[in-house]
Amino acid sequence: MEETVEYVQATGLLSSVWLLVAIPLASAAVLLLLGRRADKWGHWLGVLAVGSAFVLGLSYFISLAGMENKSVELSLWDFIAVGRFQVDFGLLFDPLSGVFVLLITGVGSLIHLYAVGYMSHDEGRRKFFAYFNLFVAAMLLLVLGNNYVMLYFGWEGVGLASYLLISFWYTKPSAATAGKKAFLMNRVGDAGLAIGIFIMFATLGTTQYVDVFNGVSGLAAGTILVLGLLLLLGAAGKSGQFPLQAWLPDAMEGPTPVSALIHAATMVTAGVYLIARSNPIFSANHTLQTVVVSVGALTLLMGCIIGAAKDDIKRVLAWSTVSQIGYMFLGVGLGGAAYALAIVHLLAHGFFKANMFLGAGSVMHGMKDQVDIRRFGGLSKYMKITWLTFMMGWLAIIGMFPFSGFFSKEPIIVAAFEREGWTAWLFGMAALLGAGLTAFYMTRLFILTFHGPKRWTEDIEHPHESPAIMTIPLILLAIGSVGAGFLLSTSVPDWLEATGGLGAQEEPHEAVLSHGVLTALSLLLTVAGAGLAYLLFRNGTAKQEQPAGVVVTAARRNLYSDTVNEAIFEKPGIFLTRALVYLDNRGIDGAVNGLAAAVGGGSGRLRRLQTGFVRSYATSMLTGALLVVAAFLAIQLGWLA
Amino acid sequence: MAGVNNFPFLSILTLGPLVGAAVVACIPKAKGNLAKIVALAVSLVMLVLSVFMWVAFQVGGDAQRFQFRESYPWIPGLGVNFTFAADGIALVMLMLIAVLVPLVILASWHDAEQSRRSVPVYFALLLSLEACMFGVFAAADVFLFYVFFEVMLVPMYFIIGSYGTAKRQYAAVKFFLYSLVGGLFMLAAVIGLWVVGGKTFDWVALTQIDIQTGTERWLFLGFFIAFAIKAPFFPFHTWLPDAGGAAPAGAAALLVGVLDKVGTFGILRYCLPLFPEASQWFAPWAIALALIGIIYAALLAVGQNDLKRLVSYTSIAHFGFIGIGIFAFTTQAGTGAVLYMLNHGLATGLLFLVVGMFVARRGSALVSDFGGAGKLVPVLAGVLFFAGLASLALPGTAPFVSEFLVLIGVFTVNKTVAVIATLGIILAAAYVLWMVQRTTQGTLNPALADIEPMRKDITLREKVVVAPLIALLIVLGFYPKPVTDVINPAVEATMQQDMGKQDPAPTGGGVTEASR
Amino acid sequence: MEDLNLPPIDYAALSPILILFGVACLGVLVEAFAPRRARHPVQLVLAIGGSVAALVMVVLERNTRVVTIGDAVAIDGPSLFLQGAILLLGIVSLLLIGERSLEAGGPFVAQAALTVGSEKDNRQAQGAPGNTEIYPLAVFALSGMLLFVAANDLLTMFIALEVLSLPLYLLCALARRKRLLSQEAALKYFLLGSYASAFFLFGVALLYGYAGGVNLQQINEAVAASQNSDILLYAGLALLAIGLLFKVAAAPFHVWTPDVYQGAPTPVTAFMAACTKVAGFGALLRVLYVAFEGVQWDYQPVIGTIAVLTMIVGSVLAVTQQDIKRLLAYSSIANAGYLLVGVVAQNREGVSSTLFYLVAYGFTVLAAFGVVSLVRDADGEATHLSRWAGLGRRSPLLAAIFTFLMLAFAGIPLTSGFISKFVVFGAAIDGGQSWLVVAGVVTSMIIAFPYLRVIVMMWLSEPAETTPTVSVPGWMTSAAVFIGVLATLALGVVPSPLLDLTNDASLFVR
Amino acid sequence: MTPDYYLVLAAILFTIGAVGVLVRRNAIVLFMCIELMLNAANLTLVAFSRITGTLDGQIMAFFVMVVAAAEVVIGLAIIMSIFRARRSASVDDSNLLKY
Repeated sequence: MEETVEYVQATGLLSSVWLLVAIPLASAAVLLLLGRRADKWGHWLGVLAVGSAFVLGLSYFISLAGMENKSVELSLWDFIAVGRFQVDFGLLFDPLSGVFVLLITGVGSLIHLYAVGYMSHDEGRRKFFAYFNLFVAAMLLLVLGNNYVMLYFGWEGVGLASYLLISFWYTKPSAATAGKKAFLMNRVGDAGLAIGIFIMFATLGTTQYVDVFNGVSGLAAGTILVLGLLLLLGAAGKSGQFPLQAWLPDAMEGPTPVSALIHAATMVTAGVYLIARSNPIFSANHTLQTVVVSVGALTLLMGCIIGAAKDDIKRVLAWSTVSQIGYMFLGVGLGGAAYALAIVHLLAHGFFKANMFLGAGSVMHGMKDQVDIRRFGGLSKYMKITWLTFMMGWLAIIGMFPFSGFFSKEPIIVAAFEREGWTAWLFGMAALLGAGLTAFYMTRLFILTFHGPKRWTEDIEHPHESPAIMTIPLILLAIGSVGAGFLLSTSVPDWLEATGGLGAQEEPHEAVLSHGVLTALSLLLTVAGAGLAYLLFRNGTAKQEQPAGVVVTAARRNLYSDTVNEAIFEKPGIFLTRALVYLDNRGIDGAVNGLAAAVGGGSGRLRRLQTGFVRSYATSMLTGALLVVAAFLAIQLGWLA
Repeated sequence: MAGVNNFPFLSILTLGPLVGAAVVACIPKAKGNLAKIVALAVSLVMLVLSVFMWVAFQVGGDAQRFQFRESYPWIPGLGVNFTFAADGIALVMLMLIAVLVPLVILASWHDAEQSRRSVPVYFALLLSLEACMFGVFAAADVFLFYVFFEVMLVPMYFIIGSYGTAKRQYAAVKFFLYSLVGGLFMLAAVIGLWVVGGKTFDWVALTQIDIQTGTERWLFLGFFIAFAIKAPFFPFHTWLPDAGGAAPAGAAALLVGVLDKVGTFGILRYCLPLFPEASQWFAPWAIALALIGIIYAALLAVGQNDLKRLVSYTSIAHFGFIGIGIFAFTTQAGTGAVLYMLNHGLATGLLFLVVGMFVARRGSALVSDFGGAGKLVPVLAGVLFFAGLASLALPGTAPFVSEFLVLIGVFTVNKTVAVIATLGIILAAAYVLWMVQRTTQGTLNPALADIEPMRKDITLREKVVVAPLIALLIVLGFYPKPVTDVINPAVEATMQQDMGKQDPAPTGGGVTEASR
Repeated sequence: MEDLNLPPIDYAALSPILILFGVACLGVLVEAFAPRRARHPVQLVLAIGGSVAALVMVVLERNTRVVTIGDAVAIDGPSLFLQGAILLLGIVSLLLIGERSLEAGGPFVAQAALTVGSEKDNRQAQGAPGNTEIYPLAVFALSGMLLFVAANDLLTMFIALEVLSLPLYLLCALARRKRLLSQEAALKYFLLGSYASAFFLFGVALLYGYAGGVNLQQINEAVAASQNSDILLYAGLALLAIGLLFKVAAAPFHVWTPDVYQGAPTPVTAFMAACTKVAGFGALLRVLYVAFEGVQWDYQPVIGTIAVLTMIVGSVLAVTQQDIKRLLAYSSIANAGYLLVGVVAQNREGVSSTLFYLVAYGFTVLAAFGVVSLVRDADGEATHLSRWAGLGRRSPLLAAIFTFLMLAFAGIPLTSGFISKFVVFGAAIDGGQSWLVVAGVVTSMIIAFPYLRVIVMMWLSEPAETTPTVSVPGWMTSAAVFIGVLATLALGVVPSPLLDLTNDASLFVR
Repeated sequence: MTPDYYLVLAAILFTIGAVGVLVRRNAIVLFMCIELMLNAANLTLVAFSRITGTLDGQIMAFFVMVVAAAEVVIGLAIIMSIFRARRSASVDDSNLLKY
């Protein structure tokens, strides 16, 4: 960790890197401000904005490839400058942010294109594209910022966009509630991230990446641990990791392209980005890494278990997202070379999960927005392109050779086994088990949707394939699902080496099992899981929810995480709020009013002393006179004063 | 100094609206529209003047702390002068007033008609309120400050009392008495300070004197209680929801946006520099009150069913942030607090105005009377949502910068306080989103659709009202530097010269700017 | 036989007092000889003209600092200032007293001797021109006040006290309407006033025994050097103080105030609230500062306690009052408390601040009672507060004026009430009496509520069907109210001239 | 016989007068009690005058007598008119103004 991180100033083409953020933002602003006037062509502007951002991003990427120092900084203006606290409105284009830019704009463009078709019947399509563009801008700011405040800026920005898009159909109470839930749980994580930034400033006097990373070695171990845990909290909130995972499945209330782009491919991976970006901090503390790995392992298993019990096609995919991001956390938590592996998995996942979500969207499109997989079946005949592309995604996610999941997930499993001592067994076995479970529930999903007997509801007579504008993105993403894995796993780790701080590697421990054995094991488990699912579900399943055992019931209830949240936060919160309202009205306000009433009451009572009888007045005067005389005499005799 | 710097901006700003108020008050009742136009024109002139003043204000190395200083003798026997001067802190607040008042006048265009009272008087009251607000921030003489501080109550009292909603009598009296109680405590302290300080009210002279510790603490308390009631801090806050709930929306925006800032401004301008030792002694208590306010008021805001009361409670929570920012005694927190005062004025002002537009349409401020309103008035709902976002300090809106500065500044000196306060930002999201959901989202309340005005989305006049605020909030959210550059020297002078406090150095001993 | 050495008499310095005495006597003669119809204008012109002449003399003599007619009268800064104040306030009061356009015949009864409720009485209530003896009575009271504040020995002071009190007792009884109330007020005022005078006189006797004389300087010297029992001194001081505290309505000697203020004809109430208060405090200041300076540390706590008690009684009891005149009475009691704070300060600022307060308060209270006299219904003045509901809607100008006056009473800046409180509290802190300021501040908070209640009544309450009409005031009431309001505003905005004046006038001759 | 006895007597008279005001109802009697107090003061003045050997006190007593006479005139006038209206000289009957 002794090498220092250095950034160079952007020159030439790269000095226009701000356009990446500005173009989608401008497009969003135009769409929002013009209102209905832009209804006719607004969606095309949205697609164009993201598409041009992709082209730009690609050219930046290429020009970065030719550079010596691959960390290019561009300071736009002083954002906050107060005393020692100096924050740039600055961008950083380096290999790490580069691949994210490509993912976001690339997959983003395809999903935008898809959405043109998907949202064609929605009267709010223009607004949808405005929010979508806004999201892309915020996400790009998140990955392009050159300091933690910028990151936070984008971080909250994507939270906002996510909220807007989840509750896009805001007249549905469930959508509005889901959006609010997402925002709130994200805010919990955001608060952690914010406090982490405070710690950086309090201890290092800066929030710029370069200074933080170079200064982190000087910090006490305890400080680094706390700092890291707070960043992890932020990451967990955004990425739907334990214990802040509950919002992500609910987020499926939003339109499907949203689920694909935001809640599968990009935003939810921001946590992985944060940890990867902050790896000088995480690498500096071993306990911290163990915590990250634990969170990842726990979440990946949780996601699998719950995913296996769900019957809503989008929820299954959502929990699978939770689970897959668990893998990524596992990867970044392992540190060293596994950082790069996590990023590879992230990119691969971006492709195949977006592919599957869009496929799910296509299915829903043809099935009158039905989402229950118990009421699908036999669709392979009716929507061939969707079926085929979805199959590519399915094979990729379960890690079947030679699909991309195999190349991205298997190395993480291997890396987990490379930890020292018993933790290698613990995390390694968790990762392996996860691979098997993934195969099981994804196969269940695939079979129940596209094969087996038809279990459709009565109103559906002839499901249709989606229009070309939706299938073309599907096909392109499917190609990515097939091919990207191998390409990425060979190129990205080397590419990322150049990222400041990310290249630093510890010597990995010897794996407790040999590489070959592990590969074989994981493939075996995958096949076993898939096979089991095939056996169980090839003949379909019951159309209604059936009574089930403890495990399945728990999984259906999201392992009671919502129940726990409700019991610990929501109910006491509501009670506290009511109690405080009562306290404020009766207690504090009551005290003041009571004081006033006491004065009034005293006044009312004292008034009665003014009896109107002149003799009683004389009495009070004489009494007063006696008291005054007595007081004077007392003073004279030295009793007073 | 340059010629423009001698231009009597501050006295014109104070007198102008007063003259305007007199003129407007003389307009016969029947010619309500003329009154509105004259009032708007006067406030616009003040806005233009303020912009010139902003431009003329010198920033940079050798710029003076107080500029535009004017001084005329008033009551020589008591050592009272009409002394006006503005530092960066005051300048920002003056600018806020100048921006808000025309918008409030425009937003209140039809408010007065509904109350069957005289329309010209309403606008005359608004203008005289503007004059008092300018005066209170421009004063550099303790007596003068006190005079404006108290006189300000009168127009506001009548605005709430005569033009407010159902519980206006109770609210107006409560507002007046609370403020008066605080004012009288302050009066005692002002007199005490005057005697201790050798019969002068000059702010600069008074900062130089040495006061006995015990006396200093009592005097501090006198000032502080007044400001804590005004701001308001927990537990002196209960007047605000009543006043904010009963006042017409425009006036409520001024009340919460500007009037209450006198409290926090007073603490910064008077408590800290005049009683530095006592300020430090009392700081833990003040911070505790502010901190309780952040959490407590946020929770209460969640539990409110009246939109205007809800917004009032959010304000109390925000004042808690300003409070901890001030009493942290660091440059970041202090600058953040002042910036917060500005941003909160813009954001909550906007929120109140938008809520007012909803209330005017629905004829009720109860959250439960709305529901799904976004279907009927999508743009207005969007503006409400934006105002809510600004209120919860989302990055990209101005309050983010100030809240972040406050928290980061507080964190460097007191981690626990900052962490607890950070919980407040989660609660902020809760109350804003809960409000937005219950009013504009979900299924449409059938009763709502039957109300004719609810079907009319934002009008041109309303657009003109909200657009400048939205623009300012966004611009300052991305580029707050012009403002922080103005505030920063004044805050630094307060913290470092007057208080003798230095910002704590980074504890990590790591790399500093040198390596950049 | 020795030559009789007549003491030197500075007639010029005494001229204001003499002029008023003369005018009063002349008034009696006019009453006897002038035709009935001419009496009112003649008396009015005579009274006001005499007061103006006296005022002119005061102004001309402004630099006189002399003790004259055998040490009986001291014409010095405070006495000249107070005389001027009394005359100014007196002139305004006379304007209120002289108003006859509000109801037929004016506010005073035509034949006070007629039995209440008799047939003749009912007939005279319908509009017989009011009696004109009120003018000589008022002028006698005024001249007594002028002497009261200048008296340099206790006997003169006693005489002056009676000269100012006796006409007031009568004036209280002369209301045209609600005569029973008026007479009851007079009876109460008379009995309690005499009672207090007896205390005063006994105190004088004891002090005579202590000092061997009643001259204030003599007492002052005796305090420093006398061999006599201190019991005489303290008991004498106490009894003397009681007499004076009664006049200024300090608790617990305030009991008469609400009843008398309510029952007396409103112009007389105004006269008492403004002028008597000035006179009473003037005498109190002189006695305490000149004669008993040597024992100031002993009486400060006692008077201070009385001040606190007075403020509390006045403010707390004002909270639940339902009658505007009683409310103003309690307000006057509370203000007596604030004035005592200035008195107790026991320094030059104490004197000057008290002087300022007296003038400021006097004008405000005159204007306030002037307004009260305008709000009427068929039965005369409508003083019950509930009748004032919605007044702001019916007659906004009047309500605005009264609101302004209430704010002045509450001590809101830019009114004289604020500056008064400010200087008085400042003097007290300067004199080391911060506890009084704390009490003053707390009671100010309490008493703000009743003032505010009046404002709420006028502006924020809906007018009832029976809301009284507001009479169109004649020029005299208008002038009085206008002068009062103008002074209240002017002294709040540009108090400097008066502050300088009080400052210059704040030294007693010894 | 020392003049002190006169002082004591005066004090007793004053006390009787002061208490009398409280316990009697008839306005005239009440008023006479007040006169008694004034006369107690006169007695004190005269006594002190004798003790100190100056004439001031005695002269003062004359002044007081005159004042007392004037007071009687005023007082009786007021009491008379009230008596006419109410047919009662009891001060407790004049009780309209209160609270």
